[in-house]
Amino acid sequence: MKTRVVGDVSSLPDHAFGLKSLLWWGLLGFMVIEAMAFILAGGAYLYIRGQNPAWPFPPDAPPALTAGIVTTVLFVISEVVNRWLAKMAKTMNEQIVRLGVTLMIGIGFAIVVSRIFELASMNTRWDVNAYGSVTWLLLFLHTLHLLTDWVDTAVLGSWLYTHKIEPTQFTEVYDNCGYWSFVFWSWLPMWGLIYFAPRLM
Amino acid sequence: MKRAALLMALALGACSGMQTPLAPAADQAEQIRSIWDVMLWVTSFFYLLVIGFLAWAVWRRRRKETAPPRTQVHDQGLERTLAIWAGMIVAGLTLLISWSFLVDRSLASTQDDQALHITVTGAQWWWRVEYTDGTPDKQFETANEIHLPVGETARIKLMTSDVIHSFWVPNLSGKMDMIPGRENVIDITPRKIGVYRGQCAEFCGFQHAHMALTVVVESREDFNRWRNHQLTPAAPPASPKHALGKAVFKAKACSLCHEITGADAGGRTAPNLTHLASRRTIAAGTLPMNRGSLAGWISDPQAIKPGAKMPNVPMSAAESDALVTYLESLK
Amino acid sequence: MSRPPKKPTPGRKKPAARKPATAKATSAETDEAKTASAAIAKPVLEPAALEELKETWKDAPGLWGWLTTVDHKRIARRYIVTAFIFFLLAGLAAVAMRLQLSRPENDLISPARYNEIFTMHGTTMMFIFAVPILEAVAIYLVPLMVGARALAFPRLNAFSYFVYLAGALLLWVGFILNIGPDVGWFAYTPLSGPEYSPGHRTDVWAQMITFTEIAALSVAVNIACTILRMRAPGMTLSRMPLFVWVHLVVSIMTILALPAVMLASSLLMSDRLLGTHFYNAAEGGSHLLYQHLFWFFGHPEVYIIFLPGVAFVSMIVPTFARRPIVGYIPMVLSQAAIGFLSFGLWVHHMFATGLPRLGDSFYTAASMAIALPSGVQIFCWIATIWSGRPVFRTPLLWAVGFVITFVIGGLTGVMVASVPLDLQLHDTYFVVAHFHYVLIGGAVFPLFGAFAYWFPKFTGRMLSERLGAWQFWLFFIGFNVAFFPMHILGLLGMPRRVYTYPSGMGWEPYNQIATLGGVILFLSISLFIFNVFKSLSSGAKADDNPWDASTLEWSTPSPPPPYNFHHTPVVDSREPLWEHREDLPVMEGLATKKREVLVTSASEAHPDNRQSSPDPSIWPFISALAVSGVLIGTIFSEWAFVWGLIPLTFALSAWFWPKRPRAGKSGEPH
Amino acid sequence: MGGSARTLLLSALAAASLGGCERETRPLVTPPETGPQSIALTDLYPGSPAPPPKDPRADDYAGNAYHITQGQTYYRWYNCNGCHANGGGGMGPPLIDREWRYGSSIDQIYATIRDGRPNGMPGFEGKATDQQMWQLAAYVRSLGGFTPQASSARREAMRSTPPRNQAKPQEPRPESFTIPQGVSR
Repeated sequence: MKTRVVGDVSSLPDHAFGLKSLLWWGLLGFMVIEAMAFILAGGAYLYIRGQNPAWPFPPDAPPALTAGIVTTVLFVISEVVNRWLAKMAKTMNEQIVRLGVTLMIGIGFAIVVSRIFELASMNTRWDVNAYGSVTWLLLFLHTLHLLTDWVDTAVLGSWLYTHKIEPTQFTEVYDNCGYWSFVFWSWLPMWGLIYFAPRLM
Repeated sequence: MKRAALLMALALGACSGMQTPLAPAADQAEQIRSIWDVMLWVTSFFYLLVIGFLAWAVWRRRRKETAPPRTQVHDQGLERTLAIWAGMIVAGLTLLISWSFLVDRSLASTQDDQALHITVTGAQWWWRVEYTDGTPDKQFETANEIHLPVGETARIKLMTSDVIHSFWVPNLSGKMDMIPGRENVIDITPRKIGVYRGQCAEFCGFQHAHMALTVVVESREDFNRWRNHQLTPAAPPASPKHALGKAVFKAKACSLCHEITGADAGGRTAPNLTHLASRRTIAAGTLPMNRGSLAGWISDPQAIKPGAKMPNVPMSAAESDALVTYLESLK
Repeated sequence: MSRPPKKPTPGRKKPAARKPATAKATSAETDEAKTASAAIAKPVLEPAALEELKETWKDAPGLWGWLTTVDHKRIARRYIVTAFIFFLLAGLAAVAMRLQLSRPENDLISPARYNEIFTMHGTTMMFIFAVPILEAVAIYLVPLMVGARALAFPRLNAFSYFVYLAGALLLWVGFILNIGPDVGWFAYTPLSGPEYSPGHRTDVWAQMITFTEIAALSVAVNIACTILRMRAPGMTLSRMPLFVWVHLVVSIMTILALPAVMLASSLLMSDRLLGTHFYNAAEGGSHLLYQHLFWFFGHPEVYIIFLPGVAFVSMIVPTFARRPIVGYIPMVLSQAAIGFLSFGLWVHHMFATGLPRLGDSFYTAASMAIALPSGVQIFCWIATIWSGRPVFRTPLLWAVGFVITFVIGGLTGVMVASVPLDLQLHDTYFVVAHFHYVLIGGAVFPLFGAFAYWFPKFTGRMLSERLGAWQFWLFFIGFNVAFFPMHILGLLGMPRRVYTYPSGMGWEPYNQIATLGGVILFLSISLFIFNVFKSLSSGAKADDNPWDASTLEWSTPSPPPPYNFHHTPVVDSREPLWEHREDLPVMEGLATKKREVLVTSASEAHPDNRQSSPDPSIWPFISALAVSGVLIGTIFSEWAFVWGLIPLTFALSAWFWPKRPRAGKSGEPH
Repeated sequence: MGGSARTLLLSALAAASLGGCERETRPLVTPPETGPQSIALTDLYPGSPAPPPKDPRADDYAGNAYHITQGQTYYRWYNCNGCHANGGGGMGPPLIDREWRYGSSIDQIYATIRDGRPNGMPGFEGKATDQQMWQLAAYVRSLGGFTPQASSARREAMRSTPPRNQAKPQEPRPESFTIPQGVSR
């Protein structure tokens, strides 16, 4: 089919941050999928809570609070650093971005360690009763996301240190910060359900 | 008109109208039947409209060859018709939704405290029926057959001992699932005397197809006679052959699972056989109650219901003959 | 980009003033407008640039090329062929069921084997045929219809095919090795739970769900991003073809609905393998939790299957009625309404479980409300035919067949939406008839229409009209002969999923008629296969636009080159090819030396930036292998999940490892 | 794909189906009952050259998931849990530890169920059918953790045992000849 040229796009930039980049929308899609998984898992938790008179089941005690609080505090710190790193990624300054990503990997490691203590302080097993099952479900789901994004940041960091950083890679750092924020914001409702639902509901 | 639809359905099918929602014999099925008529009429009306419009559109300006496309179109007339069409749909739906809600409310409101209380527990591929009214000595258990007095509401509590089944006797009422961990209830107020057949309606394993039950609706007197008879223990063996049959029943694996009150065989995990011969069918509605099917079922149940939990109990022909004679005597 | 000023080209009637596309003029556009008006229609097709473009977008030859390709057309074609093969297998399973049910107390198939066969039929049709094949057609057409060179995430698309293939093979190889599932396509607990479903049969089913859902979700994200961010300049939301609108709605529904079934099947697997108690009523779990989670996905799923059928019909009817669709806005609104409403009515699958009756009647109202948007759509199609000059080729035959069949299914759907009536009709053959009318009528009829319509574009050959008509009539008659009697069977009290039935119930004649219908359907589909192979070898050559249709995919040669468009088309109306019969406006400037795609804004489709599109890579295939290893290993030992993550992390890291664009080529535009 | 790939695929399929999963087959038709046989409890048989042959039915029942689940049903129906509880033992000896006084192979457990044992184990011969006793033996053996992969199933009940693929496979101690001390340990 014959065509008629009416314009030229070669003058457009070849990278873009946030809303204008494809990868950001792809990550948003996967974040919505995982958010649905968290919402449904939380829904299942509350549904099973509704099915049973006592919560947790009499012999089990609610999970110990300390490890959960440590994790949440570390998460808040990581989110602050994360937002700062996202701003720095836009300035495309190599040194600061490399430093920021290393900082995130460090805090991420601390969160993973405190998560291990959380796993030990659940006071219930997953195969004892439905309460134990759903509590471990929520913690397992979030731990899966935490580990995925921490390993992802580690791999990204290792790449940043061994290559000259192109603008596209800065957008990838920016998008990864977006995903870490999702892991942070999804932790708060899970933290509420796991630690405070047995005490308050 | 109801008569016509029923006859049309029955004429098309064979003689049996004993398992169809189109031949209601109880209040519940009757009310549901009224919704079916309304639905049939309203949906058929809309369908004829759609097909008429489609036929007209297809026939109106048919072309053999491809005409050049028109891009300037003004469909104000069509868009007004669309608005009318949407209005008709909303009207039709409002009618159907409100009618369905009214019937649903009346169905759910048939609380009747002096109803006949029955508990039906579904098991993998048969129904345990317990009449729980009155003092314990007035309570008894039977299997795969329910007797109901005509004109009185029966409140059936539905439970299951293994997987999900669904209690469904279409002539009497809609179906209700039997789910572990839940107690569902269904009310039936039979109006017409007769024998109706129900079937499990939720897939429950190998023999989901052969998990039927019979519901006998009879007059109050017949029902009382039947109930009092069910309360009596099994008849003592009348002849040496019956005695041999009873001995075989107790010696072999039968008494491990089945119960015959009065013959000190007390297995609780399988259907109660105290008044087996008084029922119309055996093996959950699979075979008619007669000597031939009893002998066939006992010799090899896996051939008739592959996967059923009843094993092939090895016994000689004489033992089997005596056992069948004894079971036939358990009227 | 403001619309280029229209030069009244001689010899063509001046197009009537259409709603002027008001576009914000930014500084970058004003100078382009100046250059455009000065630009004479210079010869656009420099052979050198074309050669270079073909070289950049070429795949490696042979098997290595097959494994590493990221061309959305190649992946879509193999998706369609694979899904169609499993459609034939599931069809054979259906014929086997019909033969077993043709006579009462038939012992052709044992109950255990029959339960496996009907589970394989249902599971394959829903998870391995319907959703994948409809998404595959979208994968092929969406980039072409929106004027893009490739999908947003080409490697994710390759990954999704291999994961889908692994899931389909897991199920069918399991069936051949006699580990096939036998608890129905929705596997209610406790029958599918650890106590009543021994062995790994249900684990194979549950893990297959995880495979196909990962694939479907990846495709959904891919299509949604392509539609939102890569439309041709000027293709505002109100100028998108209805096909693209539907697949935007379907992708969002898929993203919101599929996690529910992944959660339901994963919790079932953990109940069976790890000993958790999600569905163990004795330890606080609940069987209704499984049903809620499953049907929260289940009902959107059947609309995810039906809406692409709407998309096909919405493209076929205007082309053959020779005029644009009647009521574009009502059509878009009703698609969105169906998508939104489908999440609010899943409980109508659970009316018989004894939930509170007042809640049920809310779901009755919601279920019946769906009849309004679909009623509007039906009206718009018929009105388009009514006010057009219809030409009856095979695609339009299928569209008319769709309307006749689907409306019956829709109306029986309204019937079973009423709580009391559903208590009589639920889980009977009436419901079997309903969902076959809605799924075969709603998706398979339009799918065959789409095959006939886009086959020339996919393969460059025309399907034979005579064979097409024969196939349609055989399918239409066979379908109604097979499935209409099932309405009566349901009304005569025959429950669903029974491997046999007693004689004397009045069911024999209808079952025999249904079996006869099944055989006719079998003939029709073999005729279709014969038609396809005959056309592939000796069919008439198809030019770019055999049906003189109006959307962008018909502006590319048949079959389209790997890069789809040399220059990105500019759109200024809903029917680009009918507006610009011979001089399609395009914008040049995308690189030819490296793979590049144009990213435009979401609502007004202003060009934003150019992004490099990934080159062919083996890592999606290896990542799919790693995912399959993890998931299949988990069936046999839960430690496989822990140790399997290591190779998976390695594969994914290698996939996302940013690679230098080919040395010396980055930067220059041409 | 070329012809070679297709033949490769078919041979893989054939090999896999040969190794196929006996675990998953469901023999719904009951095998004919063979008469009582003497089953070797120990390898020491004074006076006869070799212990009696192994019962052919042992392999059909040992790792089959369907039989194990049927055995699980009969374990509750025939009140085995009255003495053995859910396998942990009570009045009767535990079934999930490593002590198998009368042998841990499936035919030895079948012999125990069929003939009964001193100190209170009733004999089910004639009461339960042969197939049921074999299925019970298969279930008891899976309780002992000998067939983790055979059936990942478990009973969905209060305080039910963990799924059998979680049961630690116990390596039974060699059948040391222990003189039974008193009623039960």
